[in-house]
Amino acid sequence: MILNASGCLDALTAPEVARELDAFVTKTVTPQPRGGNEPVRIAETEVGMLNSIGLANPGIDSFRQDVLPRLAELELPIWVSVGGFSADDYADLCRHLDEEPVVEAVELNLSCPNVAEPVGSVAEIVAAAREATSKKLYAKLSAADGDVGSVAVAAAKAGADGLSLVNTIRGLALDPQTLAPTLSTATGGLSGPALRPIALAAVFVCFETTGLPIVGMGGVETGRHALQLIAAGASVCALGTILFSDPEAPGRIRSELTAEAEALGFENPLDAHALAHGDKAPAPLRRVA
Amino acid sequence: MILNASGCLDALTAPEVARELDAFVTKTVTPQPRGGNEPVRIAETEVGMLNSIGLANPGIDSFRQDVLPRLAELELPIWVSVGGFSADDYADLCRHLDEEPVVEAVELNLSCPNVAEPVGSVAEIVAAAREATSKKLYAKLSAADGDVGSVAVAAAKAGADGLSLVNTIRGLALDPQTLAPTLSTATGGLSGPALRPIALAAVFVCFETTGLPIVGMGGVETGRHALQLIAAGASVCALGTILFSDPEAPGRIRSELTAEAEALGFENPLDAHALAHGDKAPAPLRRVA
Amino acid sequence: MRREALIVAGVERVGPYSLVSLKRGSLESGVPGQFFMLSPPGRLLPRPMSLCLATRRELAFLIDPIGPGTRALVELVRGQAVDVLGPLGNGYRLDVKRPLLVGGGIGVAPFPYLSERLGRPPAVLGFRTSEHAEAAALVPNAEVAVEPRLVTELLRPRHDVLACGPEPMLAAVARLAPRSQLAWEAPMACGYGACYGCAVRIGGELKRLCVDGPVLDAEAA
Amino acid sequence: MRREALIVAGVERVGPYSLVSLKRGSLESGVPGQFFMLSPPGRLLPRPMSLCLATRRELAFLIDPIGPGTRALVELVRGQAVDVLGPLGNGYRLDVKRPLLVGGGIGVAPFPYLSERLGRPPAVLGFRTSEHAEAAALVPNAEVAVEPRLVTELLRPRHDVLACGPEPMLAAVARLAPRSQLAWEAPMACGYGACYGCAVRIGGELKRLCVDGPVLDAEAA
Ligand SMILES: Cc1cc2nc3c(=O)[nH]c(=O)nc-3n(C[C@H](O)[C@H](O)[C@H](O)COP(=O)(O)OP(=O)(O)OC[C@H]3O[C@@H](n4cnc5c(N)ncnc54)[C@H](O)[C@@H]3O)c2cc1C
Ligand SMILES: Cc1cc2nc3c(=O)[nH]c(=O)nc-3n(C[C@H](O)[C@H](O)[C@H](O)COP(=O)(O)OP(=O)(O)OC[C@H]3O[C@@H](n4cnc5c(N)ncnc54)[C@H](O)[C@@H]3O)c2cc1C
Ligand SMILES: Cc1cc2nc3c(=O)[nH]c(=O)nc-3n(C[C@H](O)[C@H](O)[C@H](O)COP(=O)(O)O)c2cc1C
Ligand SMILES: Cc1cc2nc3c(=O)[nH]c(=O)nc-3n(C[C@H](O)[C@H](O)[C@H](O)COP(=O)(O)O)c2cc1C
Ligand code: FES
Ligand code: FES
Repeated sequence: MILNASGCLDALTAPEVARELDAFVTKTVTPQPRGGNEPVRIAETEVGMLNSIGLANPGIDSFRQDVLPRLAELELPIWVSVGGFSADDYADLCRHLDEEPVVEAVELNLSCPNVAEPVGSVAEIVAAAREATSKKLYAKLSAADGDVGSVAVAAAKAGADGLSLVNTIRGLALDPQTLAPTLSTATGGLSGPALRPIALAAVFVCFETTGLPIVGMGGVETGRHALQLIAAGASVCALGTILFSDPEAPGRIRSELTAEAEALGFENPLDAHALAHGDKAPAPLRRVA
Repeated sequence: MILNASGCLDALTAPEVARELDAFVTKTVTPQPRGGNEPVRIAETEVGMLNSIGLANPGIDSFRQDVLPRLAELELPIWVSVGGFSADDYADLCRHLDEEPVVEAVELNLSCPNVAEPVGSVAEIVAAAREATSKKLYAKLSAADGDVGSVAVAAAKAGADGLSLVNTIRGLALDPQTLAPTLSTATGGLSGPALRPIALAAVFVCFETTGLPIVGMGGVETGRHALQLIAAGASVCALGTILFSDPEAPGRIRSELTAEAEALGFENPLDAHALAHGDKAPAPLRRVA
Repeated sequence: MRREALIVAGVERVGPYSLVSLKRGSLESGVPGQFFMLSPPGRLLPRPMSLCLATRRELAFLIDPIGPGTRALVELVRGQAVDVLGPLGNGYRLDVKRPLLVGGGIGVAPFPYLSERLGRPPAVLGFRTSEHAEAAALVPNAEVAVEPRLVTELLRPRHDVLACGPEPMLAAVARLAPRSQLAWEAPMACGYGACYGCAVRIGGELKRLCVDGPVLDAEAA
Repeated sequence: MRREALIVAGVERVGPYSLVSLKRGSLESGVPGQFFMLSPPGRLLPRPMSLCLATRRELAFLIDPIGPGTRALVELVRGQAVDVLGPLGNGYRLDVKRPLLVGGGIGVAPFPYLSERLGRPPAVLGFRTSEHAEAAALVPNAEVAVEPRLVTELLRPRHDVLACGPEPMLAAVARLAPRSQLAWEAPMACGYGACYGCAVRIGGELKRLCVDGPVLDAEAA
């Protein structure tokens, strides 16, 4: 299964790209509208890109009123990513979305690179969200959140149905001439190739500690990268930065994934699921559905 | 000033490389001898390398008896990296080293990628080490330790004289054929190019929060990379992974650094120190010496 | 929005710029002022480029090598393939009565194609040096100002201005000719509305230049 | 330990392997069984390679393209430069009376140079296929076994064995000829003792193969 990574596709400006996905994940929606950070918001480095979009979004009310109905027309499963600044924010957002039949799952963005979330508050937020909705709940974590395996356990215990791994890690780029930060916010979130081994490790470790279904992402550019995430424990892959240079990536990576899996003797890519764990079964907090 | 990164050079097998440095940093020494992890211990990825050496070292007693005297013959300032599993371990190690006049500084390795250290324990360890020695104390942190800016503040408040940033981040590589982990320990520490923007951000943020002297490292391969770390707030640069492919890197990067700085109009590379912060002075917990 | 690997037909120096011609494949040329995302070899992100010239067989881009991406593009050689996505964004409205093209520096890039489509209207072009001014040869009926002279000194009254150039120039043009159409720039990661990286203030709000621009009415910006 | 950018003089196919010849520059050839770290273009880490042939003007390496690093090395072309560090580690002791070279697969790589230095002693070489066995032509006085026949079947009594090959072969040789010298392999990041990546168990302890090996007495390993 292939999704987009939150914040890396607008299904309304590029419906033909969204239609190649198994589900569309929205950019993170917050309680209030946000214009986002001042430009410059993006920078390219030698190993990935930086962004400091700052969760630009219309806010939950206008999202429900204007955006969601138009997304519904695409007839794709919709996952809504939500973000806030307190457990109450998340609970509110989830209550809103619980009323929207078109929403298939809610992804809790617990890892905006500019707000580090200690384990305690991850548990609290997930629990509050769990109270507020019966939709599938995915907790999105960053590999920079300390010991991600333990944070994942906290999310699982608080009622998350799955994990989305990984969000960006804080990075910095300086102008080669002035040595001033390129981004208006100085630091931003690093995505793309640099995240690849980090994402693989996070998926591996969190699958080991929780056994939850995992949406794996971070630097996926080819079917081989996707297959490796699946082997590490992901059951779904999400595409982020690659969509910027290759909007045809969903279809391409889907067929590469099948071909790679077949070349290694698997009928289906998911037959390679968790293969990297060998015989070591993950602690069976919950098993993959 | 150019150092090696801990664990990335043995001055006894390569004294000619060590002599190009302004100070030699030892591999992390622990209370007891450690053979280290089983092979395979290293893997190359597209964006960096992974290692799971496992702190192989002879232990503090044999280090003092056999290694330190031979290092002393190099007539280089010696920084000793120490690691343990409790604040007491660190205090013990520091007490040992406090008796060694040849040791110029102690680097507290608080960030082995397999042991996440919560803020609380960083403060506790640094405080215990501070009690035990009057040597210069550098706290070495990882960008994966949660909010590194706050961890740095905790280290500063507990008495660290400086920071070493950054250690590796946990990563995973899978064999392309078997999809099994390449390293015997499955995950390992990611170093090299992928760390570059992450290290820059950590240096930038920790300089902002503490104003402490910083040894910057992470993917430095050229004088330009070194200059960027200096602009972000480092006063010293350390070379890790680059030493494996280019043992002549210390001399090369030193001259590139001077040339780069001159091309931008600085007489001395350190004239670019903290330039990326513009007029925003760091919170003056302590100022750079 | 189509994407295709196009073959480099040739690269020609034009002063400090390079004109990179690509075999057209099946891509549309779009409206002048629209842009394409070109993927420089070895770089993570594609770079936005205005279409400079369109013939039946080729699409050509005038590129100023100012950084790693543009340098990689001007170092392309005949026969190499380069991924191209487009046309993207909103181009110039062509329903104008007395067009005047006003350009500065690499901002002249969209003008050869625009001029062709508008029947070769007059153009006034500003450049930093006479070397840069060599690019004026690509634009018919052009009058040239080289610094310290400014292109705004050549503006003519009662014309429909279509402008492209550096921000200070566009700001000056907007003041002098409030009904002009201006083509803006912003760093872009995707070019098709996916990343929200290209935000600029339009009418006080941060909007995506790639979908709401890059050509905007002077009054809107 | 010296490092130099050497120029590729030529690359020649030898069955599935390639013999990569480099202009020698000012590097020493060292003792047979010592190795060099070669930096494949585009890869982060250098790769250890035994010296295969040394002439006054060239150093040559026999390379099996099994992964990204070795593939990049065999794709080098004449005139390209490649960074080379060495010679490194401990080679074979040459003070042997009745030498017999025992090699398997790409393990024959150090033998042409070793054979030269020992006055062309007899060699027994094992290969997976007759294609691979083409490499035997580089080793004088060689007898060849192709699978399913094993090179250990060709071992001769009362010889001083100098061996190089895959681990199972070395283990078998160590059992049959306990006083032999064996050249081992391990993944290496640096080749000069800096990384502790090349650890192998030697006499029960984890030691760095690059400084304590790669050639070890069978009894030590
Ligand atoms: C719609 C559109 C059309 C364009 N058409 C052309 C064209 O036809 N020909 C052409 O040469 N260029 C054009 N550009 C600009 C071009 O896209 C940038 O110069 C290029 O992306 C820079 O990439 P780089 O890697 O070479 O340099 P970078 O390293 O990205 O930038 C080098 C320097 O230029 C600055 N810079 C980068 N991008 C921009 C920008 N968009 N605006 C202002 N400053 C910037 C950076 O801050 C930095 O200081 C266009 C831009 C847009 C948005
Ligand atoms: C001292 C020494 C001398 C050597 N001399 C030669 C030589 O003359 N010619 C030659 O072709 N090769 C030689 N090798 C082996 C060569 O260094 C490796 O094949 C190479 O590093 C693999 O790099 P890669 O990127 O191509 O493949 P990788 O992707 O690194 O490896 C591909 C596959 O081979 C396995 N592998 C990698 N390295 C080794 C190893 N050292 N031992 C066993 N399996 C390994 C990996 O696990 C993987 O399955 C030598 C190794 C050593 C330590
Ligand atoms: C421009 C940009 C915007 C993003 N916005 C969001 C967001 O709104 N919410 C979120 O959870 N993640 C966001 N992310 C993170 C991605 O969803 C993804 O976790 C990350 O980019 C790693 O995947 P990649 O390496 O494939 O890009 C954003 C990433 C980028 C590059
Ligand atoms: C092989 C290897 C061994 C390392 N051993 C140690 C160690 O013993 N102690 C320590 O603090 N850091 C250790 N590190 C981390 C480095 O000191 C450094 O923080 C990191 O590699 C980032 O720098 P680089 O990208 O330049 O390699 C090791 C790194 C590598 C690659
Ligand atoms: S460039 Fe990505 S949204 Fe405009
Ligand atoms: S290869 Fe680095 S220590 Fe041996």
